[in-house]
Amino acid sequence: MANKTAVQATINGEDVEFLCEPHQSLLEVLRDVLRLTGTKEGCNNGNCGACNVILDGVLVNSCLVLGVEAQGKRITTIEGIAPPHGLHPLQQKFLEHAALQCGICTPGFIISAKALLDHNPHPSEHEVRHWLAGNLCRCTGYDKIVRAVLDAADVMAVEVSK
Amino acid sequence: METPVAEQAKATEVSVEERHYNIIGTRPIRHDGADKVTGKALYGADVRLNGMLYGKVLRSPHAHARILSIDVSRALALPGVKAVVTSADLATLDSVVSRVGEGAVNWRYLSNNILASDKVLYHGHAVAAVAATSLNAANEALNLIDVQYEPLPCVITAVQAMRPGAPILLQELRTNELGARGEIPTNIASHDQNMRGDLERGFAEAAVIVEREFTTGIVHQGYIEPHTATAVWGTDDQITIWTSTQGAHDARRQVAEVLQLPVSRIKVIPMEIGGGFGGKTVIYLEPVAALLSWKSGNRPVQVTMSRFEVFAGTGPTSSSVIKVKMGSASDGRITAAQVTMAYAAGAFPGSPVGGAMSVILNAYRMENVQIDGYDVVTNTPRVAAYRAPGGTNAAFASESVIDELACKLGIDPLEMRRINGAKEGDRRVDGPLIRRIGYLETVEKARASAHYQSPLPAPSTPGLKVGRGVASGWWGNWPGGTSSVSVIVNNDGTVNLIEGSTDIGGSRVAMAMQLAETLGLQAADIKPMVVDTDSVGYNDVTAGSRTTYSTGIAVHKAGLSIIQQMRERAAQLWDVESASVDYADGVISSKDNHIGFKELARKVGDGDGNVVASISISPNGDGVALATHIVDVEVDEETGKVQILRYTAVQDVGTAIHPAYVEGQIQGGAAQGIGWALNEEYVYDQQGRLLNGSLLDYRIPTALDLPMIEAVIVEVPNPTHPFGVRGVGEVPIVPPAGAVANAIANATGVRMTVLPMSPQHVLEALWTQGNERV
Amino acid sequence: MQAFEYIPATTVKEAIAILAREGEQARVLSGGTDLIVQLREGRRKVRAVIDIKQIPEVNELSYDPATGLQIGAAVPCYRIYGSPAIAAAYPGLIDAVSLIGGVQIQGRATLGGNLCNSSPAADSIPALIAHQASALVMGENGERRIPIEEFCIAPGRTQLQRGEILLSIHIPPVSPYSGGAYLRFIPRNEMDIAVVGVGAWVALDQSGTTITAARIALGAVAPTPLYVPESGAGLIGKLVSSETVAEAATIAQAAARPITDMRGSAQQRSHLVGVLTRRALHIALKRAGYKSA
Amino acid sequence: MASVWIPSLLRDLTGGIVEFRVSGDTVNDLLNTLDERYPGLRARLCDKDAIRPNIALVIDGLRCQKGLRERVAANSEVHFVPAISGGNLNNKSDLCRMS
Repeated sequence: MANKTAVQATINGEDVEFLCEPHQSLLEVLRDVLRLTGTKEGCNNGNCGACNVILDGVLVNSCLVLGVEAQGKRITTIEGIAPPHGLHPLQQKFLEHAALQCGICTPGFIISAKALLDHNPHPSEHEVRHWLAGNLCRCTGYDKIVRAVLDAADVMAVEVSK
Repeated sequence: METPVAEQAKATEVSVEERHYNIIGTRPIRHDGADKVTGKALYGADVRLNGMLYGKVLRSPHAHARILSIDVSRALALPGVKAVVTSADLATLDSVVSRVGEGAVNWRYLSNNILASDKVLYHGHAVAAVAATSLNAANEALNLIDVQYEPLPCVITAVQAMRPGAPILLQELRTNELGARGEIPTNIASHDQNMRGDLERGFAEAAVIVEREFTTGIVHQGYIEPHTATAVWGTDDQITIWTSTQGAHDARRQVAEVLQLPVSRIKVIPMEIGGGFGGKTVIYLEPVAALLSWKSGNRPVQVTMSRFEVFAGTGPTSSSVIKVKMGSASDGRITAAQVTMAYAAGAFPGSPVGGAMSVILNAYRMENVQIDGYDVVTNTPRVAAYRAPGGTNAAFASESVIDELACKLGIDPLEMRRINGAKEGDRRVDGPLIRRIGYLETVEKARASAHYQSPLPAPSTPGLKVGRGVASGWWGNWPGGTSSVSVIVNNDGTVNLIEGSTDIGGSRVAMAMQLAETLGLQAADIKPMVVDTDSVGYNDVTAGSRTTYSTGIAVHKAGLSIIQQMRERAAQLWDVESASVDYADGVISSKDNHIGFKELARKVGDGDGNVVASISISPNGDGVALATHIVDVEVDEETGKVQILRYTAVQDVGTAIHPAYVEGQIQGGAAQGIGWALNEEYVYDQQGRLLNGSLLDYRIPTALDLPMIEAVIVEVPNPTHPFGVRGVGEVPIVPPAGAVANAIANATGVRMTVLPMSPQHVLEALWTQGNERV
Repeated sequence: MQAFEYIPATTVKEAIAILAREGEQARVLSGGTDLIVQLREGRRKVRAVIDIKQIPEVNELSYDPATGLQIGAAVPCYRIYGSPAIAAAYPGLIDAVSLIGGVQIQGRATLGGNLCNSSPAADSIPALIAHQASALVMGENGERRIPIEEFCIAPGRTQLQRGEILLSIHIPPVSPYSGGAYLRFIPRNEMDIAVVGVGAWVALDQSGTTITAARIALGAVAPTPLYVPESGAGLIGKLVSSETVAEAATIAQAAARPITDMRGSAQQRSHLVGVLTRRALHIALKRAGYKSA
Repeated sequence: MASVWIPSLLRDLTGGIVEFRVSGDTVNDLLNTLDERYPGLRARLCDKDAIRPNIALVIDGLRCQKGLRERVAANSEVHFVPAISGGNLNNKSDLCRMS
């Protein structure tokens, strides 16, 4: 078995160093090495989005990234988007709109939605649906998720304009 | 003499007229919400224990084969491998059927499904499992297990399995006709029948008769969280299992039976569950993880399925073939209906054909009717429950035929349903009299909806065809089972609600709201928690749309007990007769005294004990749910692709406790039904190997495939529940396939008789029926 | 996942040396959206994975109206459609790169990887062929250019020789009155593998009514992405009309050699080739400036 | 007297009769009475002392859980309907043949 490599990365704003084997995915590293289990595994194949994280500002499936590729990268996971003592507007709106049922896909959706709003603060319903198409939810039929994201976008726009 | 049954029904009669609630009908934020949006909530696979080993399961590459030998020596020799198990580690169980959850389980078959013994019966059937210090080592070890197979011919569909001379899966199987056993080996596990009236006379009265045969593929629940189990077999022989299950007590009982241990030796700790839809009422990994822990010297072992294993190794729902012949008089009255339906159970008996036999026509008044249902074993995964098990395929068939009758008679499809729709006092096709239901109300609401009243939209591109379809659905729900709760009044005035009902989609808040309503408190004053099997009385699975109903009844009873105790405490405080103490909206009062719940709670407990209540109930009940859906589709006749343009789902929910989560259930059920209607199906090759076991090629709908789904709530309170609740979770998946098929017919003139109505199948239908369009 | 050695190469030379040494035992990693899945599922066995994302040359994305578009082998899709100039110049290419997987796949997936993975159903390849793109390949004995239509030789196998690496993909400058389009058919609206894909490119004369050049390429209807020269050739010199377009579609259909698999039947695919070729040509013609009467 | 509805597959035993008025306090009483008149009827519905798991007991439109012990009112209507899912009962004699 290959030797472990030391990797330095910035995860949710904190500099971390971890050891991982070349074949370990970033998802495995987050969940098993760093014990950040908020990032979920749904398919381990890039087809469901449950493991999505933001890597240097770009939305990726962490199951399709090697842990060793994280060297020198900035990574944002679901554990890293809420302000201290509070919730991110997306998290708040997911709660208010009942945009989750079982909740297993929710971290991936919130991360994807954050990446969307970071790059397009005023998405249309179609843009939201297109951007979230790589995130599968089996409980909600997406209706309340889409509404929560659109509502969060409005709230954040207001906060910005303040 | 009044019987308990009647009392039960009376005791909880709720009046039909509007009732005012303080909490019920509001939309508080769910108690477990913050943890779930911040990634803190712990699901089954999030368990991390010191020294934990990783388990993996070896699965059959064959659809049907005899196991000649299994050699695990090379796997055991691999560095890092700590244990290997096969069916040799399981006791051979008696072939006895017990009621489990909503259905029935043959313990021997359950055990053989968990680890195959003499034969593998489907591609993906578990054969052996290993535990190792790393996932890699575990996976490598699987390649070192040498299994010798003697491949056998396979049958994938019920039709193949029923053919004379078809390969037999289970040599001992005989057809069961309501207790009468057949003589010869067969794949037909059972035949059942519902019959009433005189078919011949009924069809003779008909002005129009439609007869069609429908076939549907295998579909999976598709929950996003793969099955997982973590177990520690303690050195004291106490077994602890962390898992995501729809019923911790049920899982404990199944593990106990499979391992032949008393339930007291097993503690199941339910983690948050990432979807179930019926599929997590059956155990697969739990006994395997426990045995691996035992054989590896009591180390914790976690076994988590890959997505392929979820598709190939766990229970989807039945493929089916359904023949429907229905006649109608010129006034639209259905005069006769004859149905023959065969449901594929997979490797072991137990398809939901029984449920299907009730769904298929129960929404309608039928005098002359015969339904024959067959449960057939096939070389595919043993089916598990899936949301209104058997209902979607059944309604696809019956709702298509009713729609075609309406078309032929020139009657509006909703009017056709109004003419024949069942109401209180009518008789179900399967016999019993119907109690209060809101079917006709859903039909009227659908008819009056903005959607139905609006004209069809113009095609997005010239040449595309648009159409509108409707369909209804009936589901009996499971108003029963056992529910247990404990309630503890904290001396800060908050209340702990301890329950055993798995919270899959927000039931904690629904339970808290029913207790808050009972006690006159706020939902936030209640702290609902789902606990392990040692910490609350027996509780049946969260399935059959039973939790808000049955556990809700238990919560209400516990609340009444708390109220009584608070009145007694107040009586002591004021030194008056407790009979003279009233309790209303969270205020306890007698003539000149009154005190709020919280204030009294603070005074309670110093020296005279806590206020607590524990309740366990097994209610006899009813809670039939009905829904009527409307869909607009756009069909590209050149590609066969169907786009959902607009969707409205009207449903009688009895009373909506938390409307947002009721809407969520309706929208989610409709979405799953749409996926089933359009693209979802297992694809097998000639050898019975599953080809599309991934979320790429098993196509569940994405956000881009669906419009907003308008959920219209109709509230006809259910008299057998203190707040009028009906189960809401299942029935929304029943109508979609029929509604979409009817919309396609409306758009193209072509009747679809196969699920899914994928582009390929729609194209083929357009090619074959193109010239005989109506 | 199987164990392997991870080598972050920093120069083309270094990558080539490893590829030459390891041969089939080494595989280049850029986006990883195919490779990592294949390694995990054991569909590919390798001893070394060479990450080329730190090599400057393969990260270059440059567009010059005079010389055309150069796409480094490690440039992810989102950078391509993220460039307004490129999006305006090559809408037919954008059709393809913006529908590979979902947004999170496009954050990693590269055209280079799509090409080297050599899937018959790869979305970008028919579009690249239609746009007359070529691959710049470097080996121990120097560079060579390979027309994209010749790059794939079998499912999962390409022209690349031992020790060769794909550096970049080049698309010629946009000629006036020309336009391209890529259409694929999938049962869902996203997150699917093409049942059929069609790339089309046309050039018109100055009047915008007569076709002077045309290229058609098909996906998922042969062991490799299929260039159908006769389909384009049939259009040259013809006045634009639905008849001429239909003829080209029929020729494309005749060239397709589809099979039946879990994603579609041969009959369905052959039918879809006709439909999509026609539709793709109409879009390409529109983009080329043809004004339908 | 309660009325007991005979499932269609058992009507061969009752000569086609669908509904019986039977007196008794429990489902068990009703079935025993019927079984005296139509021997074997009880065995078709019950496995030893319990209603077969693939049969749902419905009394006056209520799904009932106590099985044979369930009490009935004078005017009750008792039905045995197919349960959601089957599960197949093989009697023990199979085991000898199997093992």
